[in-house]
Amino acid sequence: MAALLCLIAIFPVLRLLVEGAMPQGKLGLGALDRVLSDPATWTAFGHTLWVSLAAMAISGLIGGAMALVVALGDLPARRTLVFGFTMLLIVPSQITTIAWIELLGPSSVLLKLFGLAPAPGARHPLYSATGITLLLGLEHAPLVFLSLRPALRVLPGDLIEAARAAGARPMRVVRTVVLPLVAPSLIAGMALAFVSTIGNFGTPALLGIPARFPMLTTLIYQRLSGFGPRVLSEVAALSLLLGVLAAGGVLVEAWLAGRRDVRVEGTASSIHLPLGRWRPVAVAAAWGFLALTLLMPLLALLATALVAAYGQPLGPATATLENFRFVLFDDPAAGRAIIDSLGLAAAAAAILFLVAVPVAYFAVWRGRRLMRLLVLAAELSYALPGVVLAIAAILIFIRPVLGLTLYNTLGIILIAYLARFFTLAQRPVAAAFRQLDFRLEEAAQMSGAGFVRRVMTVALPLVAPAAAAGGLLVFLTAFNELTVSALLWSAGHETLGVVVFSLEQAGENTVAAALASLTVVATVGLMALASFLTRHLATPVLPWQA
Amino acid sequence: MAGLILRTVTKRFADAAAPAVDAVSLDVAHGEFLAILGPSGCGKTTLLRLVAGFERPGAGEIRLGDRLVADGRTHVPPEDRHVGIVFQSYALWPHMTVGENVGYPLRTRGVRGAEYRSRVAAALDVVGLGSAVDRRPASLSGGQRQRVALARCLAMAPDLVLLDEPLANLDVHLKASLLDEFQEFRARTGATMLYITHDQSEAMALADRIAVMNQGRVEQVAAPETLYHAPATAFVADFIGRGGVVAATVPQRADQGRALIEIAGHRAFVRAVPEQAAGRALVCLRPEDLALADDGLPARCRRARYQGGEWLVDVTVEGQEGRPLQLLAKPGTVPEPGTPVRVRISDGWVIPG
Amino acid sequence: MAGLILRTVTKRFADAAAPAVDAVSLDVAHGEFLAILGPSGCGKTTLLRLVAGFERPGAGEIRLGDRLVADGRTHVPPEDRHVGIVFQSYALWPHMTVGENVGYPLRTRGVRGAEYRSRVAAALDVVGLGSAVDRRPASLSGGQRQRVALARCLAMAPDLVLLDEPLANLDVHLKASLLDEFQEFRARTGATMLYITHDQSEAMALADRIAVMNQGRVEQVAAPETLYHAPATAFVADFIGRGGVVAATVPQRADQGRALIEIAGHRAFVRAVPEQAAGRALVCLRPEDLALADDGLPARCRRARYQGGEWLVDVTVEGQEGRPLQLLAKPGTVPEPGTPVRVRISDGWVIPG
Amino acid sequence: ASGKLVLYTSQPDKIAAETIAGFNKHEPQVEVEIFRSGTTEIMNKIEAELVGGAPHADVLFIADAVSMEQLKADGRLAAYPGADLRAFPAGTYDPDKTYFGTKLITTGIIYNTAAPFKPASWKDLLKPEAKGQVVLPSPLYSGAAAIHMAAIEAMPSLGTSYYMQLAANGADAAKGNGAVVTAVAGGQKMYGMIVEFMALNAKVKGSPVDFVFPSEGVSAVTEPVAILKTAHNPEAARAFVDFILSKEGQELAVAQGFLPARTDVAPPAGFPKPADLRIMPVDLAKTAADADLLKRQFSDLFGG
Ligand SMILES: Nc1ncnc2c1ncn2[C@@H]1O[C@H](COP(=O)(O)OP(=O)(O)OP(=O)(O)O)[C@@H](O)[C@H]1O
Ligand SMILES: Nc1ncnc2c1ncn2[C@@H]1O[C@H](COP(=O)(O)OP(=O)(O)OP(=O)(O)O)[C@@H](O)[C@H]1O
Ligand SMILES: [Mg+2]
Ligand SMILES: [Mg+2]
Repeated sequence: MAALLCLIAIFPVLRLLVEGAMPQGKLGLGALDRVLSDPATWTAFGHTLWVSLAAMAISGLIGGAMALVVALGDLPARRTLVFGFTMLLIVPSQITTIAWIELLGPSSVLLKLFGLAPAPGARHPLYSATGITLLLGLEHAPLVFLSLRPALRVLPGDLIEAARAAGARPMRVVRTVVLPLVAPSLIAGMALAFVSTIGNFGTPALLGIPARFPMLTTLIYQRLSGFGPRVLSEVAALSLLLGVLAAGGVLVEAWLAGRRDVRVEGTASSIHLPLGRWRPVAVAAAWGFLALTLLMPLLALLATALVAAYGQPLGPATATLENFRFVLFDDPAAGRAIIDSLGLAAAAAAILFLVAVPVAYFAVWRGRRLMRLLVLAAELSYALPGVVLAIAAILIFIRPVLGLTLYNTLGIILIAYLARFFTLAQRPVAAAFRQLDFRLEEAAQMSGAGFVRRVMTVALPLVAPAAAAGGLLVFLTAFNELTVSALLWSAGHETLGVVVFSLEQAGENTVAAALASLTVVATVGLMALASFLTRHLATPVLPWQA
Repeated sequence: MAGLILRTVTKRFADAAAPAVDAVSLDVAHGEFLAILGPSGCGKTTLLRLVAGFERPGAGEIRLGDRLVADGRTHVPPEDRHVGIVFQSYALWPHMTVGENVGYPLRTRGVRGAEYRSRVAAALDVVGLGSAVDRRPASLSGGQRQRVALARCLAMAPDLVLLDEPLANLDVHLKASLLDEFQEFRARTGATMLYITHDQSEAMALADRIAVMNQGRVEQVAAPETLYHAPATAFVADFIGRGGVVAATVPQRADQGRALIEIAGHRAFVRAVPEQAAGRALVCLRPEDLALADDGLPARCRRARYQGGEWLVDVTVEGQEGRPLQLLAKPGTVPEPGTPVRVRISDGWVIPG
Repeated sequence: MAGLILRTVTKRFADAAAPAVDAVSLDVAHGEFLAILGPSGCGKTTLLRLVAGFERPGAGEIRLGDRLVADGRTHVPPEDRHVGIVFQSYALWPHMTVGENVGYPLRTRGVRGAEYRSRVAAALDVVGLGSAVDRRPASLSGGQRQRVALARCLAMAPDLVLLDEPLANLDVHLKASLLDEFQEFRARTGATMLYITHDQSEAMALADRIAVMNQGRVEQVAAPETLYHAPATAFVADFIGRGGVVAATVPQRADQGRALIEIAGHRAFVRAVPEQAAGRALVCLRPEDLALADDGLPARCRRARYQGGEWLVDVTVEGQEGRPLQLLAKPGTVPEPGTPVRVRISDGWVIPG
Repeated sequence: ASGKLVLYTSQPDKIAAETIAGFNKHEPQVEVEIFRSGTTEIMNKIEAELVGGAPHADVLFIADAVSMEQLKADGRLAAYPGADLRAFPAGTYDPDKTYFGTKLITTGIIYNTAAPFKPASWKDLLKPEAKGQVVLPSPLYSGAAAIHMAAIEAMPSLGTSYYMQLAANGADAAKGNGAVVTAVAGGQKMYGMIVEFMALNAKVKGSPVDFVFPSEGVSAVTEPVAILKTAHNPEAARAFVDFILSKEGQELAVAQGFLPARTDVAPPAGFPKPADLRIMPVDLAKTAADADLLKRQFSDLFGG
């Protein structure tokens, strides 16, 4: 089954390869040649490469620091902080981006307060390569955070204590012991951030277009939408470039992660490193960060949802619940979409949660080459722009496959999601396996447990926190997903992303904001429900538990 | 300077019924070698962790030299205590080579270059792993890992060394040579040492004094010979050395440290505290105090085990089947299990109180 | 049925110069208790892992009973070997309670309900942790963890039990009672046992035979008394028991298992193989073969250590300072280090070959 | 007619639902299945379906004629010679009767009510006061924007240099018309080019924006409807087209706030009469042929 899933994950990519090499069924490398000889391609390639690298560094820095501080530092209200950092993923990225544009723009209320607002007419500071990089880095920091968090939780306390006994101060302990030990997870998180960044379309579109800063995804989208699908083979060729970047990232990751043996023996215990006089700084930084990246966009979202028309200031006179009423009672699509997206996201998360464990088990503990290759290839589906993956899915499923008609059902979206988000689920788990002492597995073998039982009773519970983090990543990402479902939805099978996007396209920003706010509420509710359901598990599974 | 003082130190884990460490007071002199013995789970490791600063005492205070390092309010972090520790679980860093593991405490103290290399090499040579400097912990055997942990602790030359069963996974010979090494290290640096072990002969051979713990409390702290010959409680008598404890009557008050005892109708003179009163008492009888003989205490042979050279024979006195005594017998003189024997008592100790 | 046969089994780790296990052949009879002794890093654990199936031999074959479980082609996975193992590092599952850890092998075999509970409880009672059934490994002391690992292995009632220093972190008394438990378990189930330990007295007391390993090879496999009294090599003589090995001349061929030896001009009769030829040879002298006396082998006292009851004295023979001999002395008769002494040799063994 | 009809449209949800309801009043037997998305997504989906070999759509109802021209050039559209076009001015429909314009959606100027001046002509956007304050939809994403660009370049008074001057004045491109209204209503930009109904809707609902029809004229897209050659249910498809072009269908469009293409239906309140509008003329076939060039020009100037 795991192998099947891997195949699902790489099949679209293969289909695209075929399209790139054989446009309309005729062999010819013309498209590839055209793309490679176009200077625009290389400009975008260069932009993508270095923006992604820089953004990855920012994500690593922010996400890593967040994870370390809340996992090891003696901060108050740690669970709330973790919950907040996880929530970052559910704010749709365009909302965050618009919020930042407003915050740093000429009309910024905050900046005006300090007299720092740029003069009207001046170039918006975010409409720049730096702006794109910064926002992408911010946006993907939770990926690093969520991959790192489970790894920090299984760290045996005596390794840290040994370092402190050796006279190392907390910062040094972190640098020389903690970080190297959780390196696989940190690297996995950063690789996820890298691959997400090269595949990200929303932010480069919002900021890059006005900044005249083309990246590969925007280039692909422009080609597709501007010159029509006649350029499918060119798009496939461009997608291959993305694939090359992603694969490069993954190979570097594999190399880095494989270099060191970080299997820890011994039992995990909760660890605290006193922050000393840095404690107030860390508290302020953590909450300030949450306020800026979570609270501010959410408030902006709410403010928009509560007025009748976009751009009206929110006040007693303008406040209205009309948008919520419309979403809840008048728009059947919205209700359907919430349910469909919930179902899709939950199904994708659950399936991938279960599949990621055996896949990573084989790829890491058993060192199966084939499995590693499949995993690597599956990475591409995540790096491809959603549109491209959706096109590939259409190409494959437009006719019944194995007697099954998936086209125009939720099934095709689910499969596309499985393909696209496989990596999100698999990464943290693989990293967790890299860190585990395999004698625990041997002890189970010795007890006479066969493979399935071992995975279910030993491997799965041991990596459950990592798998849960992965499942959460999938769930939250899939819940708001737009670009894949934009082409794959069908009447009666809308997704949230599609409905929100349609509303925005129609200029109905306020209704869209109301729907997005409801989404946030629904997600928080679900996360609470998940907490409730898993509260009796032996090992706390969700990142913000324990 | 680096003596150690504990005053009614108590530690209770959140979900535990009884405290793991219960009102322990100890005075360890500067340069002293104190061994800690006690059954599994009695709180030895917890005590060490309190001293190192990894746990905070629930009550009581800890002083290192003249520094108060822990009480209700104060808590000096471990990195500022300059205390070396060898963990029961080794706690080697899997991502570092053996050399890097050992050199880590040196680096944190800014030792670099040639001195760094030579000190790492020296520490590894001591434990016989000079050639393993570039290997990774994962590729080492259990005993080799233990030795690396030891080298790491010695390399940092701490004032106070805490050792948690540092030789448990080593064979006798390596053990012996490392014990020599500890003595040498101590002589060189004057460090104070707290040493947890399950091997009594190790503790006897090395320690200036031994603390015997039981259920979180310290039962006795004394020099090895005292502990062996004059245990303060029945638990200590039972726990230290071989032999056993039997109930006896002391017909009259002890005289000049000697008391008459009567067991199962048989009488003998043994040692006692000068103020030992008459009455019922427990008596500690060691194997070397006992011998099979033609007359003496009537007993019954329970079983015999070969010990390399000699046989260890378990006998019980009638009416005290739950309290076996042990004695040594040469090969050839070992009685069959079940047969009645006579045991001569040449010495013994009345457990006070 | 569950005997174990190894034929020239060899295992070399990828990056290692010498093989960790080097052409080891062993025949362990069904129901036999074989102890494995050897210095740290000599390949004991690796040998166990080969038998359990966690490592594949580079050459040679392994049979369990009449089943070939490993050779160049075959490799029966561990879960199908029905072999119990106690790991040196315990390998407890942190996410399960103590009871679940112990019960795991039962569950995989479909044991459920009342029987499951009673067997788990019984196994935990054996190791004295009956009350810890609902605790988690993280909250246990080192010795307690070791006992849980032991209980887990015993609960599954395997045909072949592999024990890797299962008692290293326990005090003598617990050790003794668990050793009894092993004997009892063996008597009940008829299981074959391979037992790695560093404690020779443990091995001597328990084992039918002892295999002594050195640098990946098996030097001698023999009953404890044979090993002690008639070691096959100088390494075994040195490694097993106390005492020492000195060079001597054998002036004439041995006669009926007795040979005359000459050391530093002093002559004595010791045991030897019947075919022992004249010439230079190494002689093994145990502490109980030696005593301080007024005449005898001229030697010099090196140092003395208290051993609980007796003193262990190291002496060296002139010209053989690298080969100390050990003997026992009662308190009060211990010579000062550096003084010349005379040693009477009452017995000994000429190491063959 | 009866059976299933698959409609791909770029109309906003609510409007599309009303359109189908109106159609179903006439043809209750036809079950309409709708896929709604942006024009470009629809084009992508159709193309992927065509390459995959199993197109699903029967009727296409999208924003601009240029895409229709391209599909026509690729031979994807079926002609419907029987369409009743008597009330439609020539130029709103394809002379070969493969697609038919249904309304006029014009592109003018939106401005924030806090803007320093009220623009009256396209040239006002080049003023120094508007520096960095203009946002325009990218023709790479919006069909209307493409036609608008073609129309402006075809105007002798504005010409090819107009967009260059806009770029020099710091104008920014945005993905589509929705993004323009967001930027202007939100105050990040003061002026924008946009299709009229979106601006007017926002204004009606209370956003701080207003809309002007510039003096030089406006460009217009016709929201054409077309039947695909591969339609599975041509009969229902033709019935749908008939309804859209009928008087009743056009009145529905008026009720939704659009300028009708039919001359015999009155425009919605607040709109100038179509006759009073100055529509900048566009050669659709040429635009379709030059579309690549146009878009490349734009992306060279604005990056998007
Ligand atoms: N995974 C490995 N890779 C490389 N070398 C290894 C590996 N495991 C063990 N070795 C080496 O093989 C040799 C034998 O190791 P083994 O663990 O069998 O020793 P041991 O006899 O059990 O020692 P101890 O008594 O210290 O546990 C040692 O020198 C060890 O360093
Ligand atoms: N983190 C913990 N939480 C709860 N109880 C604990 C914890 N650590 C230890 N204990 C309990 O405290 C008691 C003392 O433990 P400690 O580790 O100090 O024993 P020990 O004397 O070192 O034993 P051993 O010789 O087996 O290593 C034990 O009963 C143990 O189960
Ligand atoms: Mg302990
Ligand atoms: Mg070992």
